[in-house]
Amino acid sequence: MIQEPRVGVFICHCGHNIAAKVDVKQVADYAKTLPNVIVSHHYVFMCSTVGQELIREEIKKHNLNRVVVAACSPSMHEPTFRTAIESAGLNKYLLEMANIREHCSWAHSDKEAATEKAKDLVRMAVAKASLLEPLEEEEFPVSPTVLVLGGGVAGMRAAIDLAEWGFNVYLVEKNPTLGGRAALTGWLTNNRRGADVVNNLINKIVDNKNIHVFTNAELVEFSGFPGNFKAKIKVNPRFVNEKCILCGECEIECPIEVSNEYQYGLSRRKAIFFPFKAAYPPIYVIDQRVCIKCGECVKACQYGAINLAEQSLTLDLNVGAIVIATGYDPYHPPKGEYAYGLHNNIITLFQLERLLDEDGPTQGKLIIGGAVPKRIAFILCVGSRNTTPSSKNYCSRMCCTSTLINAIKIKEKYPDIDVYVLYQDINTYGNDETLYEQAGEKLVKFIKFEKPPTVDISPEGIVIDVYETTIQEEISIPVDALVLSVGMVPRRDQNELIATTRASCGEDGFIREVHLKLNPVEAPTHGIFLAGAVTGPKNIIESIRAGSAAASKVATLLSEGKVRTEPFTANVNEERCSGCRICVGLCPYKAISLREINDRMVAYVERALCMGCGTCSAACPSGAMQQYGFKDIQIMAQVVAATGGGIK
Amino acid sequence: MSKPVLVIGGGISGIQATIDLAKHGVEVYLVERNPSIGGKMAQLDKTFPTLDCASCILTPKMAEVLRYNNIKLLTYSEVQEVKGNVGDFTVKILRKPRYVDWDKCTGCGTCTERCPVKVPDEYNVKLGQRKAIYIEYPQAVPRKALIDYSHCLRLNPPPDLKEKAKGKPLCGACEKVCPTKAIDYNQQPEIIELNVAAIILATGLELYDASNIPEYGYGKYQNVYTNLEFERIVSSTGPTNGNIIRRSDGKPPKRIAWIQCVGSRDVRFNHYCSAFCCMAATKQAILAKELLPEVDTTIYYMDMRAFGKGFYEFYKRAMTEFGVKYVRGKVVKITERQDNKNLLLFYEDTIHSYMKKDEFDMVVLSVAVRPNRITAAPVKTDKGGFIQIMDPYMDTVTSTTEGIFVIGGAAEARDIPDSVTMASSAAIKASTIAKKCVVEQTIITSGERA
Amino acid sequence: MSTNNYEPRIVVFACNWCSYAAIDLAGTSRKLYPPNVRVIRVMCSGRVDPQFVLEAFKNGADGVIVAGCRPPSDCHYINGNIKALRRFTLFKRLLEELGIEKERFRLEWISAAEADKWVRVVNEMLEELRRLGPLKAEAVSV
Amino acid sequence: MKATPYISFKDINREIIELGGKGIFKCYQCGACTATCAIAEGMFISFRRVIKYSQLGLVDKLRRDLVPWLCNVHGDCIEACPRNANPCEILASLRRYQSVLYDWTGISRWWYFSTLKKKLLAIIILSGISILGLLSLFSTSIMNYLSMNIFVNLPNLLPIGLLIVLLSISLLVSNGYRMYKFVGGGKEYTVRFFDALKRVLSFWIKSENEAMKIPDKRIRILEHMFILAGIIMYIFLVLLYLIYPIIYSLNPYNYVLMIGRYIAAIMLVVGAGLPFVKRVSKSQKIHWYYKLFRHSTDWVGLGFVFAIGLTGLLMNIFNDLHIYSLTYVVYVIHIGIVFPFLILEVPFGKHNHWLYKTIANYVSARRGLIRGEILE
Repeated sequence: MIQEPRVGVFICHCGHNIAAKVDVKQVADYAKTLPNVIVSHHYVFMCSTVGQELIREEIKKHNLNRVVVAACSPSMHEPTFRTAIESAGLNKYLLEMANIREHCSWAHSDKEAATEKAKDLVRMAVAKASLLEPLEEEEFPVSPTVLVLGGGVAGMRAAIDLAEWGFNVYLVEKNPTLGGRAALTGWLTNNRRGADVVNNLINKIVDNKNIHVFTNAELVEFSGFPGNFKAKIKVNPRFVNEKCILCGECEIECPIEVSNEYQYGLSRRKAIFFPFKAAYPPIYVIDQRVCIKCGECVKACQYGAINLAEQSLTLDLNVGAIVIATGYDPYHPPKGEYAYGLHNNIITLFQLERLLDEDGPTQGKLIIGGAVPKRIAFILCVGSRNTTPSSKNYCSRMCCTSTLINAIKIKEKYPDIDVYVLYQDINTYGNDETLYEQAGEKLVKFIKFEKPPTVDISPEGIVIDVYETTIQEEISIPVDALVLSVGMVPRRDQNELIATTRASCGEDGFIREVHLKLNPVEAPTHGIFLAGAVTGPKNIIESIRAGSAAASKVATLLSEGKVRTEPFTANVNEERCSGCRICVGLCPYKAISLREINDRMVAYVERALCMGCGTCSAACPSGAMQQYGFKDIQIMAQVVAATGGGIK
Repeated sequence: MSKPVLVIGGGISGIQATIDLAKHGVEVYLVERNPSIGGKMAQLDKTFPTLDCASCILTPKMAEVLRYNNIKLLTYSEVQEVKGNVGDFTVKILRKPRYVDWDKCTGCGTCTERCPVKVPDEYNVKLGQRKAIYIEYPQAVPRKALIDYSHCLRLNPPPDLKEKAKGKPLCGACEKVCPTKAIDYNQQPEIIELNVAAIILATGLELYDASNIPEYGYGKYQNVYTNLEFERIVSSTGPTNGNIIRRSDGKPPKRIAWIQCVGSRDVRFNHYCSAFCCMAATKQAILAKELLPEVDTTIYYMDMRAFGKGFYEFYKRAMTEFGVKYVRGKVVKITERQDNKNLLLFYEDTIHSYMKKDEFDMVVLSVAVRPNRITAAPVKTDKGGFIQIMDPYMDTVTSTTEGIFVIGGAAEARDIPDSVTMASSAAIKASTIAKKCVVEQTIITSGERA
Repeated sequence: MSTNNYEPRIVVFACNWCSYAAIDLAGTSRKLYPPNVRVIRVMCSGRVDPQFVLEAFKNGADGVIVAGCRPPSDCHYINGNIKALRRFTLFKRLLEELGIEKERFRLEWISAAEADKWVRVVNEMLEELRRLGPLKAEAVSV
Repeated sequence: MKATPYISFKDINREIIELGGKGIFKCYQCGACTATCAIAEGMFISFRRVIKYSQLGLVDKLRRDLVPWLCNVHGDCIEACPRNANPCEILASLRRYQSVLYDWTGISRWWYFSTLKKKLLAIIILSGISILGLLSLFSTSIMNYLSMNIFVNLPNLLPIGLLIVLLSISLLVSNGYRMYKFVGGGKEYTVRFFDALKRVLSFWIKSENEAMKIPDKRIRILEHMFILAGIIMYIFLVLLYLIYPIIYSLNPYNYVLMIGRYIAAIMLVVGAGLPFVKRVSKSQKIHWYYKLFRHSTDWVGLGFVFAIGLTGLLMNIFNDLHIYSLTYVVYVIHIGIVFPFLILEVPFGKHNHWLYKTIANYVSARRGLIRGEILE
């Protein structure tokens, strides 16, 4: 049975984060008066080596068998304190944390009430701690394969690093080709092109046999636990096989023409098409949504590469971890915002990049509305820094840099074009500041605004009225072409992704990572890793870097070959179970089944499948089903302590 | 076990790379020049934009470094020489003498109380004092004492005391009082030689010397601080344990100004932008407002660069919730008023287009950052001293020499999230090489090139 | 008629993945709210047994909040929150029969990013509880 | 309010850059130049803003702005600029551009944009014409003065001289009036006339005294002072020459006039000569200021003053040595230089800043742009 509880209470100052609003000494003294509490201390930083050393010594000195730490949120340092008490020989689940920082000192201004609340929280923690039992983690073998979702630069880099490390990688990309948004990016710093970067990465992927690429494929189902995830991939039909030699005959015959999303709508493409020069796999693809299956392409193809009857197939993969690198969407200004959509000389930065790119619709010539503009203006922060009603309230980080790169490229190719950049703050951070200097030398004109400019279409062209804050004057600039430097927004289809992978999104709509600063590439749920612009706006270099960082984190999870799971699974008390089957239907993971013990049908929990949600134990009429770590008596003790009814 | 990997520099990026490598099952040597790992982040009080306390998120990582037995910590040591190529680097490391036997020392600190010599404390950017025998800071890892040779009366007695003592050893207070008899005055420097598969340079950043810009009067005027000094002042473990007081009269200031781009974005000093000082200044302004609610804080900037995740909301919160004032204009000159040692800032308020002079009790300079000199490693550096990356669009961390990776501030001025991401990125590449070396050894006999 | 020094006590059952993270976020972004709440962490809102709520009322709690992830697809365990929704819709009717005003119990969906919603829920509930005054003894003497 | 019409031709930028403002695009509007400038410390003006006008090519605002004329070329802004955009030189180019804008005849435009060779050619032609005209009209009277072995300023040269002076001044004043109109003279006046005058004078005396304390600024101010004093004395002497006969009768003052003439000439020679030599020399230790103003109009401006001074000096020497034939030769050359100086340089060239600077200071003083605190 549970040995006689000897509880040690440790209160943290957290510098003056807690000490400023909670009288830690008073709480420590109060803790001594609580039942089962043998000793209580308070120290500046409990999470530091000194703090942890203090806990270890106290456990040995008073042979404590329960520890309560009143400090920050368990999501911050529960693992730290667990390993601390484990190294003192105590089972690491005999720990209860009282959150007196985020839930108390940071949230309340009145010091006296906050101290009172801290005492209650410590009392609740001690009440539960006294009833805690030692638990053992479950170890499971791990499959050394990784699913990378998204074939952009981040996903590709993650796949390459994982494969070179020794894992088997499934690279799943929704579009018919790898490369993502970076392939459509034109010029980058030191004269590199997005397509070249993508090409280098694709070459590395092609000659690495550990990477299995599935394009035109999407994740439909995802379940299991870290190290043993089950992923169901649906590979949509491409209708064209390897025999295709990219001759393009079929494309000529195809009657259907739609706007080409690989040129952001600047040119049109056929139903059967090849995305762009550096696309991989180098095979044509038929766009299922618009193809009317007229069969013209089949007739035109001498190599018999096209088969319109191809069906989609689904794959069931058993993977150890998943790297989500699904990237972002460019912000699409609503019609009328800065007169977008009312004049075809008003384009977005992404479209401009396509125009300046050799593989673009105009082979790199800056032809907007049929002619090379004499005057072109960029408006920054479109869709970011809530400049317009439908904008997001964050800075999209990369639009300044890419705007200046393209402005410099325009001035290099067409020196006598007048280029204006309307900005709030030029965010060319780090070494990109040289871009700001080069833009100056290339005679690019900068106009600072605070109130967003207004764009109106007049007979003689586009006129931008803006109040230039540094000269305190309202000026109007007639231009021939206007580029809206749009920012990055979360993908439209992100909700399906969240539904399947259980990730969650933060205030800015991008997927939330565990900690913004210290683990930017891990999702709160173990085994799920985030790379690239899926967690927030990034430029190509940062996305690539996040890709390899995610690979590294996957390696830390899977390198040992086995993984330990949290022991908060459900467990049945056979004597009390009446076999009423209520729990069996409830379990979303189908971890509960009935088995016969001395001729009575009794519930049985398969620990490998149980994720520890506790729904079954709440519904069990007889209380036979209990969740380790959150047993009814433990929670009841907390409830009683919370209302002050129980221990006074 | 595979061939080890060497990480040079124990700041947050070095620590993160070391932990990742350890989790990959690779043996890691972490070399750090100071007595303790933690780097610049250990000197910070809070970090933007989440206002977590820096040591709350750093100390657990430092503690984690001690928990892995495949991490070998070599602090207070410097890399003398690096030779060889990828998969087979031979490295000479000089372990500077600490004059304390670190196996016996428990870090109890009684020796520091007895030591008579007071010396300016580098951890508190010379604002506070420490003894000749000292522990770098309370949460240091490893938490061990060491003697500062140049100031210790026993090891290096000043000439006048020397002849007075006529050959008799002086002082020795720490030896008398040390409970575990850990003091060892004749400890010698030792050279350690390692053969490693890959090297990760995480040598980090240091502040540019603000006295190179005489107009700001840093060093001359008492109430002009660098942002690191102010960080120490506002930190609860700092020299003034958390209350903001002026150096000239010890009273809390009523008006504090932050000046951005001191030595950055300036062709006369450093062309590049130091990336994080806009947000660091905003954070410090919020900290000042939290400690002194009625203080008036103003930040003089040219472009407020709030580009990262959560940064712009943080900047907006500082403006609306905490009432931090932002003025667009570059402060070019500071003069000190003789009577109350207040400071007059000369700037043009570019939103109203005329020159203004404002008086402040305290001025904090957001000084540019420079990379720490790394002489031993055979890598090319650009004129600013930053280590060059071979191809930023390919794998963003390999330096010009294959097998040597560079992360964090050593390659470009950058903030903590980017440094940590770079650290993990270098870790996977280094452990791939290290793993290959193992394979290489076992099948070398069959002559097949891995 | 709210008695002057009466401070209502609210017991909150918060699911670890969403609501508890939202309460943490309220702390980190310094969104201040009255300190009358005591939060108990459970792995999923599905784990909250109506028994616990009754136990809270019996022991003098003036209000109880069960907070979980936002349906339909936020729940970390696929549909734990839907089970809670089913249980507590029924439970609300039971409360009325027991004579406990239905404003004293709230089932709220708070995702990890909605710190403002958490603060709003706490303030609203406190207002109502101050209006209702302390819990009448006979209702809970069952 | 409807935005002001905006005509931005890229050639405005090209023109300003050609006039020496190649730094206008390095500027990222930080305001360091205004912040360090002693003039800006005493007045509510911003040099940064006018550089932005030039960057954006806002001609109407450039025409309306009097800030470039308030710059006294102290040069502190050059060290303060974080982008090495050299604000001092930009403001010089804006002054040149503005004098082109003010000039209605178009000669200024030609004058500022032509090469040094073209200017020298024009000057030589003009001085050739004036010399030939002079000789053709007065060679006979010169001959008989020579025969009488006396040197007399040709009395009947007077009407032509007066005519030329009137022409030059009227051209200059007409452009000055246009500037006064552009700058919006007469409007937004808040300070009364005499107060404004008092403020301007005391402001300039105070700021120049401060500048005098700094050695390398002191030399430049002295050089400029020499030229100024030289020209004023020269004008004074010419006026005196008009009423010469009356003075002549008061014989005792004759030597005063002689000394005055020498001093004026020497002042011009030294004042213009020193900077001229420093500008020409390539050696390193020459102060950056002299490497700055190397626009063709600067060379011509200084050259004129130096030549007038030199010829004036020689004329006096020969006159006192009674070698009247040489005196007359130099006298003819002297007039040959003065006439193009009056016709070209004064109304259109660098020397129009006498009038424009005074207008700019007057208008800004009347508008109360001069701050109070600097004065006490």
